[in-house]
Amino acid sequence: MQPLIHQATVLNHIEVKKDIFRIQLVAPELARRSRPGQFLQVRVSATYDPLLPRPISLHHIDPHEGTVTLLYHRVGRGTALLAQCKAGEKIEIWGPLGRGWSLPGDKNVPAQSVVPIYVAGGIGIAPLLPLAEAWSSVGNPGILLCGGRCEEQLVAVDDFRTRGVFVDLATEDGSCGHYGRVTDLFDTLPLQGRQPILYTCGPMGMLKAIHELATDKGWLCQVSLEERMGCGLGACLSCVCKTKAEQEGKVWTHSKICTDGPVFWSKEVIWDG
Amino acid sequence: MQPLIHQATVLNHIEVKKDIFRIQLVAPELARRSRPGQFLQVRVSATYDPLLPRPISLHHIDPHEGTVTLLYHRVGRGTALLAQCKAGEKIEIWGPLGRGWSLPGDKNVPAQSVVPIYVAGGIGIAPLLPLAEAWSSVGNPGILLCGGRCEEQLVAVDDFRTRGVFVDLATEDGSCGHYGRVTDLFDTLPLQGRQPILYTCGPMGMLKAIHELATDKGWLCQVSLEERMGCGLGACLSCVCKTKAEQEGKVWTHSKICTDGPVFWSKEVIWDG
Amino acid sequence: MADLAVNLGGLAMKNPVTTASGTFGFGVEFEPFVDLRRLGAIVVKGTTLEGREGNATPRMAETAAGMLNAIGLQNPGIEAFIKNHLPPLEPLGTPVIVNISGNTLEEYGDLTAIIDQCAGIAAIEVNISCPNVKQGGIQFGTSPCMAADVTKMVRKHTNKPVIVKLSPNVTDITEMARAVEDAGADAVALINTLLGMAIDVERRRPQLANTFGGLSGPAVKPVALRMVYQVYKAVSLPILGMGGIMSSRDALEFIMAGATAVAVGTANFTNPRATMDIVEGIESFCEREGLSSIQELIGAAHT
Amino acid sequence: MADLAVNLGGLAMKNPVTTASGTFGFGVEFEPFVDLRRLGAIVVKGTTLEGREGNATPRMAETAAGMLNAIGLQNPGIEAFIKNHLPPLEPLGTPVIVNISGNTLEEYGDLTAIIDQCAGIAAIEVNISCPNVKQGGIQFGTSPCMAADVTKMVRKHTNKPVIVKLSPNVTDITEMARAVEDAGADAVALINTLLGMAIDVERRRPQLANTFGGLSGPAVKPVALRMVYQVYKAVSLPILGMGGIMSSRDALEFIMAGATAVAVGTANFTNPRATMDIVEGIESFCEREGLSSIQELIGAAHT
Ligand SMILES: Cc1cc2nc3c(=O)[nH]c(=O)nc-3n(C[C@H](O)[C@H](O)[C@H](O)COP(=O)(O)OP(=O)(O)OC[C@H]3O[C@@H](n4cnc5c(N)ncnc54)[C@H](O)[C@@H]3O)c2cc1C
Ligand SMILES: Cc1cc2nc3c(=O)[nH]c(=O)nc-3n(C[C@H](O)[C@H](O)[C@H](O)COP(=O)(O)OP(=O)(O)OC[C@H]3O[C@@H](n4cnc5c(N)ncnc54)[C@H](O)[C@@H]3O)c2cc1C
Ligand SMILES: Cc1cc2nc3c(=O)[nH]c(=O)nc-3n(C[C@H](O)[C@H](O)[C@H](O)COP(=O)(O)O)c2cc1C
Ligand SMILES: Cc1cc2nc3c(=O)[nH]c(=O)nc-3n(C[C@H](O)[C@H](O)[C@H](O)COP(=O)(O)O)c2cc1C
Ligand code: FES
Ligand code: FES
Repeated sequence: MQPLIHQATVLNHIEVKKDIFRIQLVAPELARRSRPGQFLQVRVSATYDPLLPRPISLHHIDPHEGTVTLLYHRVGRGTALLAQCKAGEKIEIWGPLGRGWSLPGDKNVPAQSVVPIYVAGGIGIAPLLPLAEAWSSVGNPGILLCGGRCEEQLVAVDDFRTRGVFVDLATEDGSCGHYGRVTDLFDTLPLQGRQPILYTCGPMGMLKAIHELATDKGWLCQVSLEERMGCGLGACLSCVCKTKAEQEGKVWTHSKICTDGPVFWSKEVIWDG
Repeated sequence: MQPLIHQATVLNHIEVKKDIFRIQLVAPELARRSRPGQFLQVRVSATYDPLLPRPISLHHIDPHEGTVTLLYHRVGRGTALLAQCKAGEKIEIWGPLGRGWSLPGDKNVPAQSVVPIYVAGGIGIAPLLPLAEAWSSVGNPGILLCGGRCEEQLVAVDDFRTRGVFVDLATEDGSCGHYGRVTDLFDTLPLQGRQPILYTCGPMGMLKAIHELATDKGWLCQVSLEERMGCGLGACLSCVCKTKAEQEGKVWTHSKICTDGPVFWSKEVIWDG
Repeated sequence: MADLAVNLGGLAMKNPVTTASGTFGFGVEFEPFVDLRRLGAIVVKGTTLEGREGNATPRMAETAAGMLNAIGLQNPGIEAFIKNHLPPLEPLGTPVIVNISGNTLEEYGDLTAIIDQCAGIAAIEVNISCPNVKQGGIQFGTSPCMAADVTKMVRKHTNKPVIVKLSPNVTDITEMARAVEDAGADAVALINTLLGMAIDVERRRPQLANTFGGLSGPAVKPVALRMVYQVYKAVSLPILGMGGIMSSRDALEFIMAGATAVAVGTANFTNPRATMDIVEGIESFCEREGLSSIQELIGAAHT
Repeated sequence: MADLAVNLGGLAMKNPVTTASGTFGFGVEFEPFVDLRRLGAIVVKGTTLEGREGNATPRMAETAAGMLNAIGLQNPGIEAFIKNHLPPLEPLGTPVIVNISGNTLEEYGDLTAIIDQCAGIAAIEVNISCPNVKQGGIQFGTSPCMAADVTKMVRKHTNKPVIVKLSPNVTDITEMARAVEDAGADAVALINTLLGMAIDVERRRPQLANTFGGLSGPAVKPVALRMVYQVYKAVSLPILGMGGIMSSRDALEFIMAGATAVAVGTANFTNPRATMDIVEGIESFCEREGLSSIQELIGAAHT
């Protein structure tokens, strides 16, 4: 559905772990229009510095309550300003933007005969929660494989558990779950004979590893990509990634992450270059 | 005394009249160092837009409590941002800056045989209050002549009254006090035979009129001038005004309002040029 | 209500507000936010003879009150533009201005010849100032002779209004404006982006894959405004002013400096409704000031 | 601790941080906030042969992340500077760099001759780029020939380090840098301000009495950094980089782009302690990165 500009009221805003914030916004029209995997542009400043909005994924969409929730990592100036917003204040956002995940029942995605596996790296878990909610609502909650540098980086995991998702964790320092990388967790997957469909969001290196694993095994795999964005609307061409060209005589083309993505089938993406 | 950078805590901050705010800041070292007629540079933004600090006069100085108070008019972006500061927050200020008013007992200013007359135009009243407090403390509270476009522009008048100052008002629309200009009020001054000393702050046109009146009558007169400021420290030369040159062979020179002023003897200033 | 109509070198615009090339896609991207019918004109993304994929990423970096871009003229090529992107704009009735770039003089000529045949295109904006491509682009924009040659080449192939877009990365913008005026341009557009860069201190590398990029946004407004003011004094061509216009007040500053029309660029990213807000703001300013026509404001800041 | 000492064309500095001319007065203005001994050098307000009163007010206007100034070289003249303003600086041991401007080639020569005799002045920064004066100033800074002539004239009159300060208002900054290198400069300083303007929409008049002014502050940093990067590639002279340096990270960007030393300008107005914060920030960056000397960072962003 078409994006709109919303003046959203902050309902609550908490630091769930060090530098990781969850903000819930009242934005009924937005909540009605959004689907898992889409994102917003968030204005973090009323002045010209910082200038540009920040793209943040939808982490929870509640059309009945008329709210949406974001989960974000405070990494720089923009997110630091956002973190100062208090309940009751208004912030300007526009969305929903981009194309979301393929949901149960969508083309190529049978609701029951597959097992959805969400693979999250760090804050990449944010857009995976509404996806898990969609699968959970068709009685097939799936599996979350979640990795991070340390325990401090693992967030929102319980929100998956309460939706019936089977959760397996890995940390690079062993402070929580498996001592190692999230990719290691595939060795012990409780697949019960069903075909997995992978959904992944996180650092580029991880996405590539998951894509290669999926290719090896012949599994479907969707990735949510990130790139610096000017507009979020497909107009400025800041945010491209290389994808396989459909046009004859062309090997690759630049797709816009903001409107052609952020979710792509991993096999559409050109990973080395 | 030398200026310092202070991280001041906002003690309270209220809109006393439409678009006019009074902010009290905890800044003990500043309160100890400041004198009437000096000003501060106030950082109104933590980002680069707006970039520059805003010069604001000291409106009340309380060395015992360790606070200073400012009175300001919300006129543009900087003062609008300042107006959003809440009690408990910190703001960065530096000062005290500039040379203040000549106080009772200073050179050429006998404490008793003169009558201090404060002439305020609009928000120009701000730096006059601490001056009136100084005169009041030597038992010679003096007279306030206060003018504005309308009643809404007259503020802080009661603070003068409680210090024993005789107050006379004028508004251009007649909504309060004399119907006309502040200069008209001189016709009915209760001088009781003493020599007036004029202190004035407000729009340029008013300052000039007061200066001419003082020259006519042979009264001493100090004016507090304004100009756009870069540094407030005498370094950038943004803030000059034309004054009579002391150097031989020169008619005028550019003085720095921030460090040579903001207070000048009106006869030092070149008013037409 | 004041009459906002202006004429930009033969192009009639119902109001002075258009979009800066490369910041408004092909127009439809902004349809959710903007009534495209209310724009004075739409300037679309820079097109070239053949389609291009542009530069590698990162292509964008934020700076203080500005942004750097190094898109590198990614576009589907003029034929694909006319076939796929122009048709949705035609029913609107808003004039479409196509921004063109070539690697060679001949390419400018060929592009113009194609556009000249296309009734749906109202005017041509000739980009001789793109800082982000290896060939052509900026060289044409920093030499008065080459700028004149490009202008003549385009002029030769069309009677549609020709707006030549100047680069600010020059010692004397008036010299460039004079050169293209003499060469037959109908209007000048300025400014394109200022060449800039940013460095990632942690990686000790330029932030953009392309090293340099074009600076736009409020940061450049004082430079853009100065150039519009200078060019207004120097030539009699109408000016399409741009560079950091974020609000109607900014737009009015450009008009008072001498711009007949203004283009809104980076502002579209910080407020997708920016163009509409600016049209409305200009309307209410004219009303408040009791103007009968926006013409009274063009160049008003000159003594 | 890493060694922060640098040599700027013969001028030994204990660290790379100095002040931008015109933003730090004569140094003492900042004594309440800054330990002047900890600066790599102090560059004072631009001086001329005779004292000047500068332009009319308003001389300053704030812009997005920047400011315009049109001071017009108000200063007491070189003799008064040496007599009244230099003595307080001498006991500090921090090298003093005097920034000079002339209306004519001869004035540059005369100024240099006076300074050459003055032991308390460590180096000369030659301003050929002031946008705010009617005569001289910017003309010298936009023609490679004239820039070379000024440089030769100054060189002829002194053996002190000669730093030539370039204007960014040119098509090709490397051409200017090469010209002054060939003419005998020991270092180049860049950038001076970008020529800009602002308009007061209510009054429909330029904001500055002088119409145009020089843009400085964070807004110009991307342009300044790009020019430093280009000049580093083009000449072998050491570079004094400046333009929008507000923090130690900004300073490090300039050093990585190729600056041997950096000057802090507008930042002094937004934070009177800026120079100290920047010295400390560079120190801790070097420590964190385990560098033995700041030299390792100069030009590090070049491949
Ligand atoms: C489609 C999409 C969805 C996203 N969803 C989330 C989310 O749900 N939660 C979350 O924490 N983060 C998310 N991100 C990343 C988030 O946009 C960046 O962390 C944020 O922009 C950083 O801004 P900053 O000012 O704090 O950092 P700075 O480093 O100061 O930003 C400087 C500039 O770089 C850009 N930038 C920096 N990091 C990134 C990045 N990783 N991706 C894109 N641009 C970047 C900024 O937008 C800005 O223009 C998402 C990014 C994209 C593209
Ligand atoms: C020594 C001194 C003392 C002052 N004391 C007070 C006071 O006690 N209370 C009060 O309300 N105001 C005072 N002012 C005026 C106050 O500084 C301006 O109203 C304020 O800077 C406006 O900022 P703005 O961003 O809201 O307005 P904008 O118009 O958005 O400001 C734009 C720019 O113009 C400058 N500017 C605008 N108006 C003035 C002005 N009148 N004088 C100097 N610079 C200006 C700003 O500093 C800024 O750089 C004082 C000014 C000076 C020079
Ligand atoms: C992302 C981006 C892409 C641009 N692409 C083009 C282009 O294709 N052709 C062109 O002439 N100018 C292009 N420009 C320059 C703008 O049209 C405009 O001249 C410049 O951005 C200044 O205006 P602004 O500050 O309002 O953005 C581009 C600018 C941006 C920010
Ligand atoms: C108020 C002011 C006065 C200046 N005066 C001079 C001067 O006298 N001589 C000179 O060479 N540069 C002068 N400059 C330019 C600065 O030295 C510096 O080159 C420029 O401001 C860019 O640096 P910044 O962005 O850090 O301020 C002045 C700049 C400002 C803001
Ligand atoms: S962010 Fe502008 S096209 Fe994607
Ligand atoms: S404000 Fe800088 S000298 Fe007065």
